[in-house]
Amino acid sequence: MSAATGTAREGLLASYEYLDSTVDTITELREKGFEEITAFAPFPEHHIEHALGYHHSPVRLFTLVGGLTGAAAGFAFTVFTSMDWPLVTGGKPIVAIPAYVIPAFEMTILFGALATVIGVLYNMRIPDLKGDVVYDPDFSSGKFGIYVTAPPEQMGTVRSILETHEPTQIQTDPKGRSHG
Amino acid sequence: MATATEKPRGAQTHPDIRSYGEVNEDILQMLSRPGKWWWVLLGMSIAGIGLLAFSWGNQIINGIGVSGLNTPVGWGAYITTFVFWVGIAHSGTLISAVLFLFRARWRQSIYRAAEAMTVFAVMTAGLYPLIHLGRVWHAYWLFPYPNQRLLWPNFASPLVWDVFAVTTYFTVSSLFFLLGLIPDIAAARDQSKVGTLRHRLYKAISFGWRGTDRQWHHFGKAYLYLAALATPLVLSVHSVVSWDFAMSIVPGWTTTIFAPYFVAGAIFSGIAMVITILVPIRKIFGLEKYLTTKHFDAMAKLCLVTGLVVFYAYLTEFFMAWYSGKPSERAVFWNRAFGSYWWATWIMLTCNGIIPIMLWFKRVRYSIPALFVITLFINIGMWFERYVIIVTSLSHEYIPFAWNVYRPSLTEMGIVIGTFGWFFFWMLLFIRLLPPVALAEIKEVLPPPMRPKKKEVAR
Amino acid sequence: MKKQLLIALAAFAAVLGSLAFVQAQSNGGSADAQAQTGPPHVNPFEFPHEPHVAVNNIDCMYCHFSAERSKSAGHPSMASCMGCHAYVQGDAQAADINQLREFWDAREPIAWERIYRVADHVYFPHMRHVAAGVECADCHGDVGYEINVVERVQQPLTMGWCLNCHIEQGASLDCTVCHY
Amino acid sequence: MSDGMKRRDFLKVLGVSGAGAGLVGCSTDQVEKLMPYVVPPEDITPGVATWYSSVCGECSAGCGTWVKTREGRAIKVEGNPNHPVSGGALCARGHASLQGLYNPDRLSQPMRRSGNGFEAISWEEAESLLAERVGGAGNRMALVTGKEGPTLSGLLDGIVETAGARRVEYEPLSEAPLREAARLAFGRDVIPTYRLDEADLIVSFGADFLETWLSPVEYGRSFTHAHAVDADDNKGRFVFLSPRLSLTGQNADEWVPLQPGSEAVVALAMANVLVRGGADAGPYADLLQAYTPESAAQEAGIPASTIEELAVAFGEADSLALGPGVAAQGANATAANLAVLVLNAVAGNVGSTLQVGVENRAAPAASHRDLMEVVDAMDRGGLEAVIFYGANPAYALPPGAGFADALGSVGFKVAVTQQMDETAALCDLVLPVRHSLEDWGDANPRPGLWSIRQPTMVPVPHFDSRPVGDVFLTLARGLGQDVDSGSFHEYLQARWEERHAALGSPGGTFDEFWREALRTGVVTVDEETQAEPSLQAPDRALTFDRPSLEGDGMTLVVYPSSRLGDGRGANKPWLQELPDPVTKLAWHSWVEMNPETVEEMGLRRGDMVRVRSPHGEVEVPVSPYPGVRRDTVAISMGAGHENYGRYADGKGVNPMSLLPGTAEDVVGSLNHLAVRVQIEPTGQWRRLATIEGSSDQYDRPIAPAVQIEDLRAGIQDAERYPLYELQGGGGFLPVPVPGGGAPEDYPLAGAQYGNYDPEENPRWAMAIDLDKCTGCSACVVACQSENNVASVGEDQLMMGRDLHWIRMDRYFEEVDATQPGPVDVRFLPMICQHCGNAPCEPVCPVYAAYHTPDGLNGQIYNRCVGTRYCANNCPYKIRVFNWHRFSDVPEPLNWQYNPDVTVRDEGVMEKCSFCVQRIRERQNRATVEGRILGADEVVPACQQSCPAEAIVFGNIRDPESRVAQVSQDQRTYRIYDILINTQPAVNYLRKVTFHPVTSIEV
Repeated sequence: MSAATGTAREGLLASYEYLDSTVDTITELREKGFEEITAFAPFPEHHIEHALGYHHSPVRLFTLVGGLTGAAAGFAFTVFTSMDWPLVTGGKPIVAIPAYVIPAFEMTILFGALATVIGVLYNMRIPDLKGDVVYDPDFSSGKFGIYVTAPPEQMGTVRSILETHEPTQIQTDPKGRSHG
Repeated sequence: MATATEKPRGAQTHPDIRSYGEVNEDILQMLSRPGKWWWVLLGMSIAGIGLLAFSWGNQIINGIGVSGLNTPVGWGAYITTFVFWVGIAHSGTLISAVLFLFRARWRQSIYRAAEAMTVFAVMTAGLYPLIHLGRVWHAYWLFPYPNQRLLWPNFASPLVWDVFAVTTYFTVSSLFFLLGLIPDIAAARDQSKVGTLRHRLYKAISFGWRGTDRQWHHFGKAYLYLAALATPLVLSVHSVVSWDFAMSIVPGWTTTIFAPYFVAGAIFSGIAMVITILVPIRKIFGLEKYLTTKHFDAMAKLCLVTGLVVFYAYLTEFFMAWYSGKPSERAVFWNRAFGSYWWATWIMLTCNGIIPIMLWFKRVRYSIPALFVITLFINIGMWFERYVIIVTSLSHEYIPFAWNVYRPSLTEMGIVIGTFGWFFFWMLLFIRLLPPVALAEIKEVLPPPMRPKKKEVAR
Repeated sequence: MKKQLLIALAAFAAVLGSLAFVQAQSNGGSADAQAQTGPPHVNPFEFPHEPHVAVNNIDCMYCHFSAERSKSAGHPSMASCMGCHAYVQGDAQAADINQLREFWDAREPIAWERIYRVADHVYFPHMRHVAAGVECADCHGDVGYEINVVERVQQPLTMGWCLNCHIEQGASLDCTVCHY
Repeated sequence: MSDGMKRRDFLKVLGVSGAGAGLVGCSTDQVEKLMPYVVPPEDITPGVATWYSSVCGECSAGCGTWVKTREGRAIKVEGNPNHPVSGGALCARGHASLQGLYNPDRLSQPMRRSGNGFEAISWEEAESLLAERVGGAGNRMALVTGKEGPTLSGLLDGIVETAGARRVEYEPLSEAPLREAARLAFGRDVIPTYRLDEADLIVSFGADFLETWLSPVEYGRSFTHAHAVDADDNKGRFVFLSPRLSLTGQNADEWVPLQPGSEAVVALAMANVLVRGGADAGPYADLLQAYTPESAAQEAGIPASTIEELAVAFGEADSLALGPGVAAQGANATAANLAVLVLNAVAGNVGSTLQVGVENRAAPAASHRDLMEVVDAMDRGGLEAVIFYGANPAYALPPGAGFADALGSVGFKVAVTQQMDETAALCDLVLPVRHSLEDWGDANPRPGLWSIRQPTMVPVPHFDSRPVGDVFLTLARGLGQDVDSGSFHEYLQARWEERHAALGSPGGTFDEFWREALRTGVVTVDEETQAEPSLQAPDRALTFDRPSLEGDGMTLVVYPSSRLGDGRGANKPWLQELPDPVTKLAWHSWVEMNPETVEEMGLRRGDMVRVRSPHGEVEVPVSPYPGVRRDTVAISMGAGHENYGRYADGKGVNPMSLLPGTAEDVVGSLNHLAVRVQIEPTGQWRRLATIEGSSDQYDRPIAPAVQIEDLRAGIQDAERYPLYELQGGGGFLPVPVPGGGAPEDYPLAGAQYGNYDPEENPRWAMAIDLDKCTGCSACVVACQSENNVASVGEDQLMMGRDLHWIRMDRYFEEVDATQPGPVDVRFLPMICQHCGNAPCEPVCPVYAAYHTPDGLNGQIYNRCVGTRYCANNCPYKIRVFNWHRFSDVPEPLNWQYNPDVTVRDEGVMEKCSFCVQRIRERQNRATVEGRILGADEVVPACQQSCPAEAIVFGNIRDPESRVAQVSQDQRTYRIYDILINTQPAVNYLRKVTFHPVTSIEV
């Protein structure tokens, strides 16, 4: 999503009260070619996601690989351990596959879930405990926000677009870092 | 975009909430200074933990013989309470995962508390496999770890399945719970005073969440996948627990209906426990806006459905025992109904079969006090259900000469009561430290704030 | 996308690695299998094996006579000692031999520190091992040549240690061979 | 063999310190000491058991034993197979003699009275005190002893002879009436020889010959030979006539529940029927005229036809009548014994099944009346000193006898004893003596049969005891008697040297003879046999009629306990905890009442009632028992000690306190049948210490039986437990399994998994013949002894936590106390079935329960974490759990532990192992000796001990093995085999009955 030219960028953070204002702002910014946009919302809002053009999340790949690893490991582990020292119990075969389905199933779920969590944290770029990014605490309460970075020469355009939609507040970020 | 005539989103579920900010205000005020009663309850819970520690310590020092268990009845109150807590643990994941997948509208307000209950109930249940061991100091042998003896656990044993199922369930439900909490902890962070202990705590465990589009996008997907994983898990865990019994050859245990029957029972007891816990929370914290009678109605309906499944299973068991003509099977069920443990059986049938019938009536479902009382009975009845299944079957098996009865000892009662203290200890800490109602998800079902019409005209 | 796939593969590799570790551990013996260093020696004097075994070529079974016909290898009686030492006056350790005679005259047994002991729930029949051709030195070290005063050598007397030999020699791996 | 030196050497025993250790842990921080022998005993190899032959001293039967010692400790007592009495078997009390040896309540030093208590003194002081006070008493002295071995008896008689005093040889369970009856009937002062094995019809008038009567182990064996079904499907009949069905009675085919005390008239009436049929009654013909079946029937409360039919059968068959037993001993005891002997004589049994041809020279045991004369003398102040050894009158006599008061007027009372008892507690001087397993002695159980008892170990060092013979030798010397020997050991040898010479030096020189006698444990001497006598007229008048009883209410039957005997076994936890074979209760007393009476009185099982006789009262719980008449109640002897040690005191009640203490008319034995009692509810209830859940098998195929006609017709294949298999085209067909448990059946269909290496490994299996098993429970204690099975105590037993590896299940199929008829009690020794398809194994999370390659169901204690899932899933409920650390027993009880079996710690499951330590021992031995292990070479403790020879063990895969052959029997079945497909390795052989049995699909 990067159309950046040059290295020096500045950023602007606008807070909005209304969802439709936010969506309209994003749409307008993208129409004008500004792609370095980060939107803030107090809850997952798919209008915003649509406006930003999201499709799939790679987290599902983590889930799949984790789950398959768990299944394979579950069967491999149970089979390996029972063959390591063969002891008969209750007239069952040494390698009692039907019984091992259950541990293998549980390991499928466990590995899948762990991989999903690792995947989502990685994709969300958290933990991120740097406290010095521009942010408005009201985002977690009820406000929406848009953060745009652009080369300094385009900042005027950006600011005017943001102001068109009646932000409650605009903060300037001279460093223009990405929110990840 | 909404029009004036269109009913706003969420109006059906939470008609009284006016704005997003109000949600944060209402919920996060619960995390402020606790009242006197909270401290009293916390004290009682800690006393319960003390009782647990004392009773368990006594058992470890003097041997498992301080329980009332004996030769035919090798499992009693401990495994009963284990199954009870595992059952309780099922509603949380059910509400958060299964209802999430089914897009049930009424889950948002209750799922956080239910999930917390799940995690703490598994923590409580997880104590019991340890408590019931004759040599708890060797409990680690149940886990597969490399050792110089070259020994592994027996993966064909339902108890090892249990170890896997319960630890997996605990891990996954904790992850699910903690992941869902991240945005709400961030909200708590944003509202707490900078520099306070709470702020630093929330800052640390919110992992730097800011609610960006990217975070919400992956979060939503991950949540969906976790829910998809948790759904079969929740069914498997109580199935595995039921197989602790069903895999055996004990008459009264070895039946194929156990897995679905136990899962239904788990949901039944779990929902009942959610209601039992939410009723006082709602009252104390004034959460009527969030936990509306509609929510309780929905839960009561679920309770009714699962209760009917469970009751049907009870009757099926008796019918099958009669129809099979197997003497040992018939004797167990005759003994259940009319033998040494008739009282336990009739408590079970009354509490789980008869009393929930009242939930057919809308007036009952909409009456919070009535629900509270009924669910209390269901909780009691579900404990006795497990007691009946475990104890009556073991006491009356194949060899009549070896029949015997079992009575729980004081130590067992101490441990059972003590684990309630343990559970409520965590519950109480939870409602004071973490947002007990999901902030973000409530907002999802509220009507989003739109520009006033005049502005639109002006534009 | 590729990066996520790599991570998932790494997770799978970690699982396989841990299985390999398990296998390695089971053959090697882990930390709890190390020989314990016992408490300080408390014997009235140290029995020197070297002059008996290496110098005078006395067979092990001469003193530990029951090793080939009993579970217990036995411990020589005072009378066995005096059978020779009534006449043999060692030069190097005359003081010790005098001490031995004092005990004998007082009809007191010498309380030797016990070096080798398997747990109470383990039954180790010496006779089977002697009959199978296991040399004393295989377990007890080269007593008399490299070891003068007996000490715990080479082996931790743990189950894994027993098993390694049983696996190598193709001896029974049934639990009730040793535990009953 | 000088004692002094060797004793010290023995003490320095290798590895004693390890005896009590268990599963507690592996690592220790203490330095463990290795104690070498100073001089090694030549017959001991460390780690290898040494066996000594001995004689059991627990009752007067005189069973020859082998005592197993390890590193100088006696650890197990087994029957001596060479011995004609024990025949290799032993009863529960015999096994428990070890707990007498190692009893923690044995006295540790001599004691002298000091105020109300005792003070310890040295042996020197004690002996000088003894010599001074007893010597000073002169002929104003009495010696009260039990029935002792012949040589010790001779020494004791010598002492009283020197002093001109009196000796009473007192046994509470007196044989005097039988002996006197034999004298009256045949002119021979003998205990007759009963050849049960020769009889086809055994009629017992209440003689409990499988429990306490004369020689239970010997009779147990010969009863089996007579009664168990043989290869030709023949089986002897056994009829029991008694108001109460004892364990012996439970083995009967028919029960005639007659009025207490009417045994004599019924026996005479039977003889009358035979005489009417032409039999010769000699001088009794006139007497018999008066006893018609009709009058006897009236007296006994049974139909006359029963008497007549039984008499006819008795006349026709090779029959034998025994009895009456101690429990039926009333005022007509001698007459009743005489009546039974007359019946035998009239039926022509004398010389065949009943032999009186051998004169028994041993003096008769004195009776109650003799002892009462001593008590009277004490009371009158006629005695200066009295010595007690082997007798405990303060406990055994009814309080009405006034023993304690009378003893108070004796100047000096001495108790020579191993442990404190009620009598010793009243004495002035208490001298601790050796246990029979530590002491020299001999026994002469019957004419021509002698055994010499040697010490099997050095005296247990915890107790400063002396040989009892030495104590009396010292006394004899003190009294001025000229005794040649310094110790009793020498004295014994000297007497035997004389006897050896008198017999004409059998077996070479005396030294050779002596060594051989000690080695084999048996000395047989040809006694001169006289012709079997015919009946002679009694030389005194006798009353045969039912004795009149004091008081009113229910008739009280006081019977000797098969566990505790007359009370001597009461301080042994094995015996206290052994469930009574009849009621399955342990540790406490109970009163047996007919269930209908119980119901009528509005009582429940466990209700405490006050049993009140004119002479006393006791409070006991009610145990409803269908095997007792409705007008009768029964209480067991042996319990209710007050001063007998930690395991005995306060456990149960002593029914003697209900008896008047009256003596029988002829020989003066104590009347056990003397009172009627009132039963008064107290309103209290107690939980009974029992292992019994239900005595009804609810038509389940657990202990099925077959009527003998059906057996002869052949049990059909369909009833012989086929396995069914799903067919490819649908439906089920039986799997072809020719014999139940035949070697070629293994692995059974459906069990193709779970076999490691079917060709090479043995498949250990057992066969238990339920037609032979008498339920005596000797195996239960033998197993405890062999396998270190702990006792749990009364409280734990009440909770249902017994640890026995063998549970002697007992089901009442047919017991009717209202009329004569068939009786059917099924005994089932329930042990681990070592299932091929064991439900316990797969549920164990840690492989502590698993299947061994040789077919055992292994239980690895040190791996067990105690989930108890295996026990839950065991359909036979034979897995037992260590709820506490029961193995922690007081010193030196732990010396008994078998070093070859792990002592189990708390929290561990255990169960029958098929004596795997014996299997491994034999395998080790065979391998070292370079040979193949024999199929029948391994004998587990239960099989070894079984007097009925009901148990066979071996490798069932070997067609030559006995177990394989026995298992071919058509009576074979396996419990619940096809119902739950467990494939057990224990094959039971059905009991065979004479009456029709309900057929249960097995």
